[in-house]
Amino acid sequence: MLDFFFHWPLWAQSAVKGLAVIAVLFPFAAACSMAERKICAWIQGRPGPNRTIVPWLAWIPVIAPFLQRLGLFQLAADGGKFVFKEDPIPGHVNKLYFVLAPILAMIPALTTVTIVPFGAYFNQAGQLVPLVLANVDIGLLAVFAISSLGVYSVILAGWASNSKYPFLGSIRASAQLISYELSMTLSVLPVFLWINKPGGAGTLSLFAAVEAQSGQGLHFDSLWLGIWMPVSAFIFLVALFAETNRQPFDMAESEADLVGGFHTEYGAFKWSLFFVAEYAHMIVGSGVFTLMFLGGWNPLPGLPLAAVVHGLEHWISWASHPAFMGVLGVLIFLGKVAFFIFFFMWVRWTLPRFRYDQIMKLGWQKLLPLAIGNLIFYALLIALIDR
Amino acid sequence: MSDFLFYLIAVFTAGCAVGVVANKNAVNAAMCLMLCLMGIASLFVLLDAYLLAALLVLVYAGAVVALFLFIVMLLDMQGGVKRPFRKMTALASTVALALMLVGVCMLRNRVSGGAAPTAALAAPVGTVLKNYAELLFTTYLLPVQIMGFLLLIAMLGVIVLSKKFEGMEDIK
Amino acid sequence: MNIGLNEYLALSGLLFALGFFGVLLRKNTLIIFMCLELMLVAATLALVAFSRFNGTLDGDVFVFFILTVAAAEVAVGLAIIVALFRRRQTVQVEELNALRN
Amino acid sequence: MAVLHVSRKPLTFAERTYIPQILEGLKITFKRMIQPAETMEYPEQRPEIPKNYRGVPTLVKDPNGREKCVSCQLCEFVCPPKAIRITPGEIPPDAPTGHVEKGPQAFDIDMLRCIYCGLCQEVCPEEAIFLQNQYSMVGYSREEMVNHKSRLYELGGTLPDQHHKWDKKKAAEEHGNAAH
Repeated sequence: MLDFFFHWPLWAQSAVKGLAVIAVLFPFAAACSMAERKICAWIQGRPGPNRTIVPWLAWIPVIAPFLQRLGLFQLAADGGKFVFKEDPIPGHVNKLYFVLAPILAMIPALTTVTIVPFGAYFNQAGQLVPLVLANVDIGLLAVFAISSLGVYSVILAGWASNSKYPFLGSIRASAQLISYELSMTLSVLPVFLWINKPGGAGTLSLFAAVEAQSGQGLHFDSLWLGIWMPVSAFIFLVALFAETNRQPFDMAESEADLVGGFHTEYGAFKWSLFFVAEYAHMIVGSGVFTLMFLGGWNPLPGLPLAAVVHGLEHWISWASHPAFMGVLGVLIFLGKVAFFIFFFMWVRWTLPRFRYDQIMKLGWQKLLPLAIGNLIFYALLIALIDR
Repeated sequence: MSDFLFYLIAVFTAGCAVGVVANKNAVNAAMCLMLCLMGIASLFVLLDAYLLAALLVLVYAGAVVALFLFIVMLLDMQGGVKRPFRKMTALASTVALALMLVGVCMLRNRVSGGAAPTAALAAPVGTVLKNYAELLFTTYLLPVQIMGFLLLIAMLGVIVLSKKFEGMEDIK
Repeated sequence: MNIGLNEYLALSGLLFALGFFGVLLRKNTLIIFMCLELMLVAATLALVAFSRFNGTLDGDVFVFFILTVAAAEVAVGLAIIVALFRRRQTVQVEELNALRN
Repeated sequence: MAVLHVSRKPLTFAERTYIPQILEGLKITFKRMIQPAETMEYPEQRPEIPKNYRGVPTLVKDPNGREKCVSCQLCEFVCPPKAIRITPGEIPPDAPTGHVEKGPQAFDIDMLRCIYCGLCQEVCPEEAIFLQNQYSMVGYSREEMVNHKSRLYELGGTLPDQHHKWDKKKAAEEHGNAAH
């Protein structure tokens, strides 16, 4: 079906993939910003954006008012605003790094997507093949490595702004990023200990993590890792909030005490790049969490996608067609990711911000020992099970 | 393709290394170091050592250079008198550089003596993660343990160093 | 595929030489430290290349150790530099000459 | 005065993990989320204005269509932000209200200065100025935001009182107080 694509030269394939990432992730991030507005409005008892309409669309009788009430065009209005606003560069900033920082923010956000698988299908030989742009063996490590580069945009943006509050914000944010990376890495170790238990694959790929949760029926191998390792999932989730600079941990912004954090001096398109990068991080983070702890594209614990497809084959003959299965898997996966994005926003509009000392205390004195204890516990447990 | 990539990345990496050495501004130097490390990580990928490439980026680019940037920005040592290089220092370091470059040229033009034929590569062993694990936990178990101790000691050392001690006289 | 061990070794040597040059020439402690890191990384490149072209893993494993040592070294070294800066308000090597006379 | 030291209530372990509190908060916001919105869709739906609302100050006429203001300038005097500017003028003797000595030639209220305090309404001896229930004043320029006399009467309309003060006054003038 897609054979012609694989006959293209390598650079063309790469270019298409890169464009696809941008073409998918930017609208996703925009949709997230839309969802954020709507959800915060609902939580605060407001209807949210419901006025924007494109003039020539307003003539369509029923659909246009409906779309208008949904507020879908607010996306376009926001995006247009960011593009067409005046893009100021304040005096006394370090121009090179000031311009470079938002671009640097986009790089890890867009690159990590390539490593996250988002669906699977059976090929002709009956093997399960992941839908992923780059199926690398070191998957999760690569995600961590690339996303650890995100700290540069924060540091450089704060420093290049040549202003006190952005600098303080960037110092805080980057210290926070580095601190929570530790707990995050430690929290996923039990997962890969379990996947790579003797006889296991010997891999760090996220596809393998999903496969480890794809057992059928109610037994040990089919449990989702979020159920089997709740503490890991919890630590990972908290660290994810901290890494994406989301609400209870948004030291980067903390507008009450730091004006606007590291992007105080930014405006227009450059600011929107930071904004999109934050949402892209959120999407990728939710995706990784779903893959590792919530069974990826498997609809229910003990009911993997493959079983669903085989079951459907009794009624629908084309159920195991790669296209149908791929779309089904992607939809299930996206559904879970969407729930997590909703969860991120739900938490954001519920909780107040932690104080900085509380954040550091939580990261180093609570989460880190908890993660280490969790690792030791599961190492012993897995050793016991395997005997 | 691979050759072209190697030369491209090699030139990029060497250029960034020159940037580290020659830059006046320490922030620029740190950023050059970061780019240089990315270049080396991509060379690791060319050498099929994916795990090491990821680790290099994670440890070096993600943490070490970020720490450097942190310190550079915090200390903010733009001030201070800029003294010119002493003649002897400049001369000595240039001579050292020249000597080493001669060594590099000799390496480059060395007649490859059978041991490592350029065309026929050995099977890439660095791609399988299991191989690393087996080696680390059998042959190199003792070094791994020592590394653990080293890290612990370094951590304690840093904690002690960064604490302020009251009543200590300034060394003049 | 004309790139062999020699090319990688030459590049590694070049990077090492540049780092060494920087260590000798520069006076800013932080930049000297960065150049040291550059030399370490150049060494890892040589190790990985050896490992790859000889079909063994020992070089790769050594890179692990180098990375660990480098991380520890940077932590301690930067702590020392910060402590020095607190005490002397400078990071220039020629002003840090307390033991001269 | 004695200082009372109140010690902080010690937190339980569960409270120190933040988790029960966070879950409680999430529950509350979720409940709030599925309830209908409480806001008003403003331009279509309008809030109900209470009777004693202090909106835009306006000038009113009596049921016979005469202007009530006699340009005594008390409102101009009392206005705290000095938003009112009155130019007093004579009324020609042959006009229907000719027996009144004065009427305003110009009456400007600068709505950019007005603070809706209602003192002008309080002070007016003729009950000619009222703060009415209009609350949205918009304009593209500063000049537009100054309400002139005609606009003030347009906003104010007629006050349906049955005093007919000027008719009585005219009758008294013509027939003396005997009429009463």
